[in-house]
Amino acid sequence: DPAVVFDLGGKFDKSFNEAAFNGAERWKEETGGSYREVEMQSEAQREQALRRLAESGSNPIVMTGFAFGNVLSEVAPDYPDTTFAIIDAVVEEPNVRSVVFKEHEGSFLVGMMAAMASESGTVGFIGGMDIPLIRKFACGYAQGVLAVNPDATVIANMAGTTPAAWADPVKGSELTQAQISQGADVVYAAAGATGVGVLQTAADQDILSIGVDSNQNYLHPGEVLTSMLKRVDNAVYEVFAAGDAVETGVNVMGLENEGVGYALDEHNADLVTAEMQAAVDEASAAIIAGETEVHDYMSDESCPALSF
Amino acid sequence: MDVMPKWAEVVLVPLISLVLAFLISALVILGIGENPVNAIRVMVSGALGSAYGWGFTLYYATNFIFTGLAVAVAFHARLFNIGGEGQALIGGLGVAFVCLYIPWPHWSLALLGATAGAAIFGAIWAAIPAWLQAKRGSHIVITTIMFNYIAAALLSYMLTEQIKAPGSDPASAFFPDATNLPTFYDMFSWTGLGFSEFTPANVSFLIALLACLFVWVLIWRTKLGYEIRAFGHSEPAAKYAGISPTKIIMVTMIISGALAGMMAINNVMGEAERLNLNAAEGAGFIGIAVALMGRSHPIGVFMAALLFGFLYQGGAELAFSTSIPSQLIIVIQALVILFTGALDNMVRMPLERIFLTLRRPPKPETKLEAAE
Amino acid sequence: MTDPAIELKGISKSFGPVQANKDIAIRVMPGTIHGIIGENGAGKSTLMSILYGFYKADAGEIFIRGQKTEIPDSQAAIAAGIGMVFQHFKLVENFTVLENIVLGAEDSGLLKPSLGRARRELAELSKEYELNVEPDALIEEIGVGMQQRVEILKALYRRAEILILDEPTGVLTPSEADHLFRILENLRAEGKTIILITHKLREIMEITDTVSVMRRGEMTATVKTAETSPPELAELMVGRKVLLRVEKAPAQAGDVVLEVRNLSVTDDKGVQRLKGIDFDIRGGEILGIAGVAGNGQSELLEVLGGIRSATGTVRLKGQEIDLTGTQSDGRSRRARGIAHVPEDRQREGLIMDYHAWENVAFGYHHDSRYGSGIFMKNAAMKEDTAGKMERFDVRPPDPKLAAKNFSGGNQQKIVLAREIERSPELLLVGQPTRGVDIGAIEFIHEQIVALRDQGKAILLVSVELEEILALSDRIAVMFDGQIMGERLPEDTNETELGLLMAGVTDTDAPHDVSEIEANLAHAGHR
Amino acid sequence: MDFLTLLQVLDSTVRLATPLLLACLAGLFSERAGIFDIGLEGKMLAAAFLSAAIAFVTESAWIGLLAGIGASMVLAGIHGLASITFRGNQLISGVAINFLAAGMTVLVAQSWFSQGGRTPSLMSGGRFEPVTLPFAEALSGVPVLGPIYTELLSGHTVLVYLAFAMVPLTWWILFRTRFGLRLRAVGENPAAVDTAGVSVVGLRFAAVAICGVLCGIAGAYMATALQAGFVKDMTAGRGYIALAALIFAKWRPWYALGATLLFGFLQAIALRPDVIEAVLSFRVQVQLLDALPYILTVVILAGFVGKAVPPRAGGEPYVKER
Ligand SMILES: Nc1ncnc2c1ncn2[C@@H]1O[C@H](COP(=O)(O)OP(=O)(O)OP(=O)(O)O)[C@@H](O)[C@H]1O
Ligand SMILES: Nc1ncnc2c1ncn2[C@@H]1O[C@H](COP(=O)(O)OP(=O)(O)OP(=O)(O)O)[C@@H](O)[C@H]1O
Ligand SMILES: [Mg+2]
Ligand SMILES: [Mg+2]
Repeated sequence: DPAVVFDLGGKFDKSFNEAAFNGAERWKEETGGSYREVEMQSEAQREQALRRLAESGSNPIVMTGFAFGNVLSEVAPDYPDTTFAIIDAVVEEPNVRSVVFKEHEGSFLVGMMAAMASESGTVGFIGGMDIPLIRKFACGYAQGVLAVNPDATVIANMAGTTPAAWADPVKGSELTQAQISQGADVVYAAAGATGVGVLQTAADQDILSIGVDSNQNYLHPGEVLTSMLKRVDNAVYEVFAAGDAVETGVNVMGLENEGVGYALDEHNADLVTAEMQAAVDEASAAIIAGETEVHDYMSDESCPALSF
Repeated sequence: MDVMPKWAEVVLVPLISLVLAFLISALVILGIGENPVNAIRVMVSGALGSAYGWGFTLYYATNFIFTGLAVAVAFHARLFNIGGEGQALIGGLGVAFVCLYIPWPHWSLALLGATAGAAIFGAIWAAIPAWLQAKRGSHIVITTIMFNYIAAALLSYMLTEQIKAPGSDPASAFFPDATNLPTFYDMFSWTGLGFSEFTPANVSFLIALLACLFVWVLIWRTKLGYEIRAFGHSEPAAKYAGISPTKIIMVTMIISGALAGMMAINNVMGEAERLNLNAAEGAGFIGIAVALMGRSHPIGVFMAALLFGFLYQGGAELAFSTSIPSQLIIVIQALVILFTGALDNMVRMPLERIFLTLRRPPKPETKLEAAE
Repeated sequence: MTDPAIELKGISKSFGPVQANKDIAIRVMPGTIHGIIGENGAGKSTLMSILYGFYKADAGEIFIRGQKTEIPDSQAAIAAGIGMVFQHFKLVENFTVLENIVLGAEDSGLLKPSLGRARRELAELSKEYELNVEPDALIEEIGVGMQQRVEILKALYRRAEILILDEPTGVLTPSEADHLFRILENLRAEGKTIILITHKLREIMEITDTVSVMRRGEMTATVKTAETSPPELAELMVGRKVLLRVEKAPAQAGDVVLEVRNLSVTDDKGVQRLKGIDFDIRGGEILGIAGVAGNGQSELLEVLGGIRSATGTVRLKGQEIDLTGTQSDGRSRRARGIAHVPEDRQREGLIMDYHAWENVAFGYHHDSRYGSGIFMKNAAMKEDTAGKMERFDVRPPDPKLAAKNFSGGNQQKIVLAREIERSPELLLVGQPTRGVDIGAIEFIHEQIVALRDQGKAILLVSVELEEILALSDRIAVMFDGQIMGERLPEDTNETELGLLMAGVTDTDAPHDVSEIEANLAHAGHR
Repeated sequence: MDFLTLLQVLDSTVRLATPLLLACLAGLFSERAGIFDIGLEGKMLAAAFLSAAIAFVTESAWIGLLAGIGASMVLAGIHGLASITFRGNQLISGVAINFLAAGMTVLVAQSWFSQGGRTPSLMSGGRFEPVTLPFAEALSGVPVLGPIYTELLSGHTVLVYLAFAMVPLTWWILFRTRFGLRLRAVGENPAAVDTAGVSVVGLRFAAVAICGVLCGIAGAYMATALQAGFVKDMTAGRGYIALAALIFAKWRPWYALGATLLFGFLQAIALRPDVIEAVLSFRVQVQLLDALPYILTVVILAGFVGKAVPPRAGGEPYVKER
């Protein structure tokens, strides 16, 4: 049986881990198979969990989060017959599939939509913990905004610098209020449970918000402009579906293979104009074609569109 | 004078309390629709049933011994050090500096250096609130809480701006191999105890035991310990005896902070082998419970730390092999703390009555008669 | 024959393994003052606390005015017309007098009307019984004398007909004590019944009608005061003959040991507590300091004992003593040969949770005999304690017992053993026999005199004039941070000293109580 | 910092201070009666959860509020049982309650809603809506005072006004009523209360119950007014901050208002790096910004506030006989 290991946030974080969970569930529903799952409580359990699963015969084993990177590079060689898949990190071992996403590309698209939906010309970004990965989101977003409206202002805030920053929706709310008072009328939240507060306040204050990772449009129908999709669910689903035969090596999920994207459904159909959709799809095509280059913050830890 | 024999006080009361805590826990497990007997069995066999389980249980216990001793030492001076978490984080910083920037020839020397580094850094982090308490009268409970938050921010700054290794997460580089501590596997392979190569318990456990001994000697065998306890019992009396409150507050908190900081040799140096943001993982707070439950005595702290180590590892096993949410472990911890620490009189009072009636008839001795 | 105001039958009470009261019976007739005496720990306070509903008896019956009455709590006792003034006052320190009086006896949910009525009634009660109090003063800012009046008023405000006082005079000056007795006589004249616990036989003889003696939890005798004598009572109490006077030879004063010049102290609140004091003490001499509590005696002891810093000059055997710097703490004082028996043994002199053997080293724990290097030698401490306990007749002689489990007198003996046995050059003693029973008082006085006879200097501070007169070779009277005058014990009397203590120096002229009260009110915080 | 920015920061201050204020007053009642309570955090958390859960089920914020208060009271009852009836260690009991709430909320939420230890989002009926004070619209044009009234004072939920009204009410109860007199007395010297014929146990339980009610409101405010549902650990340490504010306030109601507003303000200003940079005219490291409220608390505490003397009988069980 396959197995999935969730990171400290837990499988119901409404975004990243939950997406992985959804992928696994989808696989289970469609195939009727069963899988094992483990949630992390502490750092020391990472290795423990991987080894336990490998020894008990689970295969393949998917883990969510870059924090597993170092542990996996130690564990993987000990279990050459087991295939591991890690999301958000690259581990160069023969039996590891590394899935990484081009979040900056997806963020670019929702940034464009934000700029088009904004009337004030000021849009906001609220990140969870201040780490390079989140800056990557912010940077792509800012590039998208500026691509549409070079005069636009992007206000970026991080909820904090410690893991607690992922779990304080009240802080998310207040940051949103602060951004609104600075003129923002669209905010993009990439902040775990803190983002729940962001979306809530945006809805309460009648401005638009943008969800992240999973499709969060349904949380406030008609008030969430879109969600930047990071198809962790697809990644997990694919690994599970491939079973023993899963391909190892680096698997980059970008626009071209629908690894990232934006969400369009009945909840935001009225918000996304045809014109908006057209512009975004065009940009998407250009990015896939390599005509438009979106800068990846993590490639050099710098951002041309936004200063942190 | 005591109503109950010592064994009843030391063994019976905690044991019955523990049983009560587990009974209520069983009800909770039933309440969420799971099988409590199975759950307890999984926890016990997973944490204590194999050398593998012990390898984790003792690893967690090591953390809690350090933070528990830290809180306990401060308690003897009636100082409530809630700052163990922050001191442990900063201790980790000390370990990281020592391991990263000094070329150590052998782990044993590195361990000495790292212990010193952790202790010094932790001590500094405790010394500031201590100084504020002694000189400015700032309540140590508030300042140590604040210093936990400040420590987290400082660590974040160090790990993102100063000693960050290339890569996505805010963490330091891995420490050089020469600083890697031997685990129980390395240490006890010749005994056939069968510790797994992959369990994190390591030589710092022995340091933790030494720390217990150190605290015991300090508190009950040295002049300083005598003064610390005297100050804790009565500040006016301490002044009368020529014991300087400033000195005691500072020294006690420095020792306390050093002990909390030393936790880092276990988790940072012994397990992760690098410094990351999660370095303390709440062990500082568990330390409060451990010290309170252990009645601030090193042996009690050791036992309580083992109990919490068991709960941590048993809980992990529970998460591996059942679908019980991991929060159940927090609930069990809460009930254990509640029953053994706060509701202990609920058990003690009836027991005392029983012992009193048991001993009345044969031996109607009173203090007054003993006075003759 | 009238029913007794109170009748207790077969009262027993245990605290865990300790039986504090054993099958006690007592009858108290209405309109009388009934004394209860007994050694420390005899069970007096426990018995009265049971009557007041503070403790619940294990067995026994209570009859009030002939009626069997259940007293499960203090509420019931109050309802039965009983009031009690505890040995350690039960007042809320940072409340006003008025608030303390209405606490628990308010008329309604709102405070204002209650306080208004209490203020009016207080004025009447004060007048009626000469119980002056300042309704709006905070308890922590008034003296013990007034605190005690507040406690009495609390009882009267609750319409108490039966008033219990537990060691009320332990902390009072003679004039305050006289005043209290006048009040008690007034109350008796009003028909109220009073139970008085005391260690002082003089008081029993002076004011009570009947007296009961307790020993080791049992009631050993009840006699008419008129038909007994102090020596008889003392013997009933202690179980042996007690010397009621201090026997001491004339002083053989030697060289000056302590020289104090222009000593001044200002406390944290900026109040000047000592205003330039000068005096000397010679070897082989006891200098007694008399004074109303709060007039600077405590500060004087603290300065000399190294607990408080001060300005001025103090020399011990000609060598100056550091009053402010790094050498100004208890440890350096002890190293110089100054021993200190503090006024409050439970708060300062002992660590109540420490075993006796740990307390015996308290303050001297750096001595080489108790430790080496950074370590303490517990075995040596225990051995030393066993010896000291034997020599000072500490009961029970168990070094492992915690200090809090000894009675007041025995606690004091532990402190004295620690401080005296080292033969200090100078012994500072504050309130050596406060709350201590007569058997122990006799012993403690003997020890102090014996030290004097070894040629050591002794500074004795006590609010008990009787004690000052009995022990001192010279007497200095303090008032408001100054020394009002020095007298020789054989040339003075309690009246003269009492006036000096109130700041009156023309002791021959007539003075009334209000003048004295006004004077005292101005001194320090009183 | 311009006027409107200031208003926004102050507005945020009010919202952030409200749960702190309620929890602080809760602690005030308990600690004034001599029962130390580091379990404020846990009680708030439990209340946040149950209020959100019940508000979701009933679609009534008010019923949710009652449920939240109930949850908090149950924990308060446990604290009372441990520290009053069984004379246990109050600190341990508080720690245990925090753990218990952290675990139970998620456990129950998970087995109830299966949404990963949170409650579903509340729709409008389940939430407390902002109240617009009378004439808010009309007065908004008045210079200075107008915006202060419309932006800052008006437009909060009823629980905010309740919290602020609790300050004078607490003062009045403590210092003007019989209950308050007895409550303060029992925290200073329980023996005095006992010998005055009043039940120490009863008073202390009453105080602990009031503490439960106020923590309940604080938790419900977070889950059903500020937010629209419960998220695991959503109180995020505010109970500890409230405790710090209580000590800071020296256990007095008006000071508690000042202290919590100050803490709220420090948190609010830390959310505005733009303002701080504008005022200081240089960039502040984010981590420093994060830690700013805590650093300033320490500085203020050390610099301006003298020794805080807790109620004298605080933290010690009342033991008559052993
Ligand atoms: N609250 C208590 N808990 C346990 N034991 C107590 C308590 N109070 C008194 N005792 C015990 O009961 C005995 C009687 O004490 P009690 O206070 O009645 O004596 P007393 O005659 O008032 O003494 P004293 O003259 O010193 O005031 C003491 O020896 C003590 O051991
Ligand atoms: N709560 C208690 N637990 C145990 N013993 C107690 C308790 N309260 C009092 N005692 C003991 O009861 C005896 C008498 O107590 P009490 O309070 O009357 O003090 P005391 O001996 O009169 O001292 P002092 O006169 O200095 O106050 C002492 O042995 C004291 O240690
Ligand atoms: Mg007594
Ligand atoms: Mg006494």
